[in-house]
Amino acid sequence: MPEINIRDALQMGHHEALESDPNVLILGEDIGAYGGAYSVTAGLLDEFGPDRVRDTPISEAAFVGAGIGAAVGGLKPIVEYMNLNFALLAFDQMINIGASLQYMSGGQVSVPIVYRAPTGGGIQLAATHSRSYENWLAAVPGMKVVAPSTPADALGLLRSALSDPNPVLMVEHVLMYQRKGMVPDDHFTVPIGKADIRRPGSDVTIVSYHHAMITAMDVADKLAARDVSAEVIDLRTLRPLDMPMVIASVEKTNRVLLLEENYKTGGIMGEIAAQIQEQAFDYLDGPIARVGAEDVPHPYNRGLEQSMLPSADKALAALSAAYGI
Amino acid sequence: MPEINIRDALQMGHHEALESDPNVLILGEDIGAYGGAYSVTAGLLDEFGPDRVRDTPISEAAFVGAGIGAAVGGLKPIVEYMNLNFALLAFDQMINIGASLQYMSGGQVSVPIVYRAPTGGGIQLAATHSRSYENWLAAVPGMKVVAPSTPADALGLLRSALSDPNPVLMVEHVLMYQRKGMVPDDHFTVPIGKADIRRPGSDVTIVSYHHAMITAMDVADKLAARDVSAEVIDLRTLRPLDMPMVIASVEKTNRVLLLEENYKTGGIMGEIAAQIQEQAFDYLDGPIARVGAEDVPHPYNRGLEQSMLPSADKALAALSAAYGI
Amino acid sequence: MQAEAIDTSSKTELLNLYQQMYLIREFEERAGEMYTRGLIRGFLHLYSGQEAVAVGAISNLEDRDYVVTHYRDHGHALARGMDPKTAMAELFGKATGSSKGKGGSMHLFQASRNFFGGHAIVGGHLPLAAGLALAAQYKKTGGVALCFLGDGSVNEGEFHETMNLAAVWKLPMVFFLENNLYGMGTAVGRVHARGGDFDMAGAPYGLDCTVVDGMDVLAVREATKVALEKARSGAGPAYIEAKTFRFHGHSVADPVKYRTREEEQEWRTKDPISHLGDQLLQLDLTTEQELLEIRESQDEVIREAVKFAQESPEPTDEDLFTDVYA
Amino acid sequence: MQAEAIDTSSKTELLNLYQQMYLIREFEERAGEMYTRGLIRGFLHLYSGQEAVAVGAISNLEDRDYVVTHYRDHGHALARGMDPKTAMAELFGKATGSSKGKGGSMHLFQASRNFFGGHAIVGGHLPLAAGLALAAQYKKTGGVALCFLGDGSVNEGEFHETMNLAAVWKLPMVFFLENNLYGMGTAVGRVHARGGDFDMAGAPYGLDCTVVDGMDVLAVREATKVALEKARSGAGPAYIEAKTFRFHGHSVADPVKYRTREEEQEWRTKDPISHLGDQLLQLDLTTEQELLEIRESQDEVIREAVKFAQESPEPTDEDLFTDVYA
Ligand SMILES: Cc1ncc(C[n+]2csc(CCOP(=O)(O)OP(=O)(O)O)c2C)c(N)n1
Ligand SMILES: Cc1ncc(C[n+]2csc(CCOP(=O)(O)OP(=O)(O)O)c2C)c(N)n1
Ligand SMILES: [Mg+2]
Ligand SMILES: [Mg+2]
Repeated sequence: MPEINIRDALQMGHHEALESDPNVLILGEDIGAYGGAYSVTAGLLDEFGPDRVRDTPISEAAFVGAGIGAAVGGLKPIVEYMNLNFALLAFDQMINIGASLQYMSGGQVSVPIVYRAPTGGGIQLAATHSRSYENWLAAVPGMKVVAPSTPADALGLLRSALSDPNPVLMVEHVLMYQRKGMVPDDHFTVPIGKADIRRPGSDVTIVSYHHAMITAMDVADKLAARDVSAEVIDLRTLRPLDMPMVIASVEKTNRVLLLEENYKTGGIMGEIAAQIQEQAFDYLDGPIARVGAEDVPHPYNRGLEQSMLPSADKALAALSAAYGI
Repeated sequence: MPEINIRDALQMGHHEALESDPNVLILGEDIGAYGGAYSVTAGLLDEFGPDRVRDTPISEAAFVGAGIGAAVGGLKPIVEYMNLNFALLAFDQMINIGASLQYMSGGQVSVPIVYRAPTGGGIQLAATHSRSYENWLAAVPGMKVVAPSTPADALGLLRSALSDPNPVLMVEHVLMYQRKGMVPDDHFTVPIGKADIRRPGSDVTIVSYHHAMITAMDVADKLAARDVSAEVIDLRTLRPLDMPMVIASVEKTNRVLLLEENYKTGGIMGEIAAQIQEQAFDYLDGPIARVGAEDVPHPYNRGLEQSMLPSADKALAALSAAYGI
Repeated sequence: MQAEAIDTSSKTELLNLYQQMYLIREFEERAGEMYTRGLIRGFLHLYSGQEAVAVGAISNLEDRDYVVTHYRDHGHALARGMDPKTAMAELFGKATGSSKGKGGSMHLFQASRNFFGGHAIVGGHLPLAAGLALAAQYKKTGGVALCFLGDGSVNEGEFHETMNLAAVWKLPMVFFLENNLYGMGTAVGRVHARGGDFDMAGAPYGLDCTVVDGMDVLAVREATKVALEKARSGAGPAYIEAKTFRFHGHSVADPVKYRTREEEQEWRTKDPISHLGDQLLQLDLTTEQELLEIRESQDEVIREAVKFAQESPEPTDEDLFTDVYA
Repeated sequence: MQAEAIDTSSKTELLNLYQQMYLIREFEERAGEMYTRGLIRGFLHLYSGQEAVAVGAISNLEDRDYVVTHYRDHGHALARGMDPKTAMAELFGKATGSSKGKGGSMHLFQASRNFFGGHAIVGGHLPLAAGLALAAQYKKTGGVALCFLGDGSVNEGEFHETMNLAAVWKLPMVFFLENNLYGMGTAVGRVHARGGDFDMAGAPYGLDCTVVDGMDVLAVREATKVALEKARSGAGPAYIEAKTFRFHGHSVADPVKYRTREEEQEWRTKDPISHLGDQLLQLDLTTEQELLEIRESQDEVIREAVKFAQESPEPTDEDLFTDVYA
């Protein structure tokens, strides 16, 4: 397969799912006639018809909950949010029903649903449209959360999500859809719960995911120019976390930089920092460096928004403060 | 004043607010005729009438949003959730409107609202009614979050919340309403953002808040019996965090136990652990010990629920694993 | 329903309705007792008084149909065929309970009977029911989702969103509103725009409201039958409101200060169980003796259920971590 | 409204409506241009075509009244008296913008004019408007909250919840539905239970719907006047639907593949600005020359607004951390 972008990989994953499993259907706002806010579902309505590719009213609680019900009833729904920020309106559905039925029913009722949601800042949509919430949903027992940063991971994780009997949320960064990469030809999958070493290294471990991976790789390049060898880990899955891979790397490098787009305060990297120091305290040469978004609502202005988001400069400053590198 | 309990302290705070400020009104489900699910507002309808003590339809988004609008319009609303778990239905209102107007309007629009919500596990209400979400809301810029564990703090923080020009959420643990304590006679307040040392000590710092404070004090007692002197800090405010007080203590004791009722994974203590190791890395004798709820939906069965919640035994085990004490 | 209008062709069926209602009543009353004895905890919402609704409505269902309801769910679970032992054991939080003690009173489930809860967030279960209806429609099973809701649910956004979605997609679904005149301590008229007249609640979705006497099991059965036929035929969702009354407080802990003893007494005179009994006697379809035997047999069933629940083992600590994921 | 029915007593007022609509149109068209030139970013939702709604409705308001709307908010902001300079500067993200560049196109605010947004979550602003109405009612200011919403908002739960709350509390509030026939790429009839007939949407709350031609500024003005009077009198909320059309795509980035060019052309013939101009000419209240002068004066206003926005300074990094808390 030639290089394709993440949007294409996801579109392909949807197409193949609709084709191979008659119980797969897609629900969401403007996913049909409009082709999806980010074109992931473009063309699918024409090919598979309105029973399987369903435009929904703007009513997140209802269509997300209906997706959950459809899953309980034996279908395999993919529910697309137009933006993860709108998922707030269906948190009750996702948490108290989707993620809880299995437990509350004592194992009788599974919810094999896939939620997908564009998310992230950087395109000046301001406070209501730009926040990251995947860290919250990754804190909910019963949920799985994946966050691919390459086309292959997007496709491979989507396949795994589709064959998972549990609710899986895939978050897709709005700035990543055009991102290209090689995708294997065979029917590969990427397991949920496995991180990936994107770049091996020995001096410092950089842990990141999603769009922040671009910054992470940039930081690694800049460090390399200073003869510092960074190992870059792409988490890919936020629940369950692949802590063994992170810990193994930290035990080797003794230094850590955690990089995310969630607010720094209360982001997922605080949790990972806590786990690293719990599990590898004696291996640490200094405090774990951590960079996230500044703790303010996303501003509309481009310069302000860029200053608010994590950056390679901030990451390098954090590393230098922590380890003098 | 004689010893009173937290419910009474809160009731008093509401009463005094209604009496002294004609712009104060209370909104919520069954707060009037029924007197409130946990009786905090009992008697207020009779005394202040239905204009000021307003029973709302069961529609969290509407009445929370209306509270926000009333605040914008110059009133000082107190909005009671019957349970913090129902706040999920109004997260969009709290986050995208309540906490964001100030910023999105460039400083033109303040939202001086107080939200209050009973929360917490331990009374066998199972998965849909028992979760802690204050950690999430404490991760939202524009919000303030307080969590008193004594009657004096409940009253003092409520007063501060009422005079704060920003949205303030007060979470009240369902198991704490009957908890008694001394309350000063004068018109004291407890500042938002200040933690409190409940018990001074020198060997280990225990950081907690809310109902987990009871466990924290219990742990301190048990440690004292072994000649280990624990300093116990009650955070009281979750946003903004009083990290200076925590760090000062850690620099003295060199050991830390963090104790909360949120899920351990993704709780607020992960963030605090990350900040402690950032700010006081060289002072730590070993990994920060952390105890939260187990990562499962709250089970109904009493024994299971107790096993799921944090406990003194778990805390002691975590301390012993981290520091051999 | 007037006695004359009753179809007497199946005496067994009619007695069966009586038996089921009585079973539920006895289950609830004994559960209430167990709560005051501390053997059941958390919140316990009793269905006593409303039996005609669950029994009348669910008696029409086929196996392929779905039932979804809110936290006042024991009646629906039992009417749908849940074993009282399993149900009672769940209330006791025992390992033998329908959810192994993990769900409790508010979260009963029996997947094998297409009974999908038991949901404790007001209004939150409506979309789930729509999704089950969607599954039935999509797979062409001919099944219908029967969704019970309280008057309080009507004011939540999901009511509106789900009615709209169900109407747009013509889902095979019946919205069954149990209007028991109070949402917790709040009389419906105080928090509903039309003073608690819910008949227009379906108007924006083109749904007429069939209002039925919720104390009359045969009337409920008849109305639900029509609604189910509509939904099953592909004509889209139907909407029924039953006026009913809960004899006890909102939950067992509720001192019920917000309504008068007179109002309660008046509704007690409409007791759905004795009402049906009287009708059957009037029609000479049964005898006092036969009814007594039915009641005694059900008393025994519940006694056994309580005994089963009491004697069943608690879940163990290992159970804490199972069933989080499939 | 037929020309004959027009109250011609105030020529100035009528010309003022023309001027305001034209100002908005010119603002929008130039903003669209600036977007394609990359000077405005994020999402930009133009109001062109719908001017009669904001202008007609808001022209009735008093200072003490509140306005709340969704993200297609430039028209409402300008009609409420926001300086086009401040508005344009906000779209450019400049420090001189109404929100200092922090809110952007979707989040315009002007507290001094009781204009409280500009909200980008569909349906999310309705409770806020109800709360402002509550404040007005509570303080007895005599003010009314005029809340605009799109046809898409109707399907969200907040619509239902807020209508109910407003009706129960008899809030002085007007729900003004701008039905422009599409919610993003979705024709209203495809996602609304009654095929996009919103007239029954207020029925559960006892609210009649006044349907008005949204391309006719005088009709809108008249209908809103009546609704405001009702709300102001203490009789509770009112509900108006205007049928209108957005001439451009949902946002500037939308290729508009979901509707036909014919439909667009047909609506263009109903352009609210030329419609009013024609009426005024027909009634001899103005001349082509006078209208041209008005348009040219407004062109100049917008040119200056663009210049002001372009020349204004960017916010500085310090501004990032201000205004999070009061
Ligand atoms: C979203 C939400 N808000 C509030 C509650 C608390 N609550 C539980 S039951 C109830 C009353 C519901 O009344 P109704 O729907 O009429 O049902 P009934 O109890 O009368 O059967 C309330 C307010 C809840 N469980 N969920
Ligand atoms: C809760 C929520 N869901 C989805 C969106 C994405 N979205 C923005 S505008 C829009 C269409 C709204 O249409 P309508 O209400 O008719 O307003 P119009 O754009 O036609 O003025 C959608 C789906 C959103 N902003 N908020
Ligand atoms: Mg009720
Ligand atoms: Mg529209």
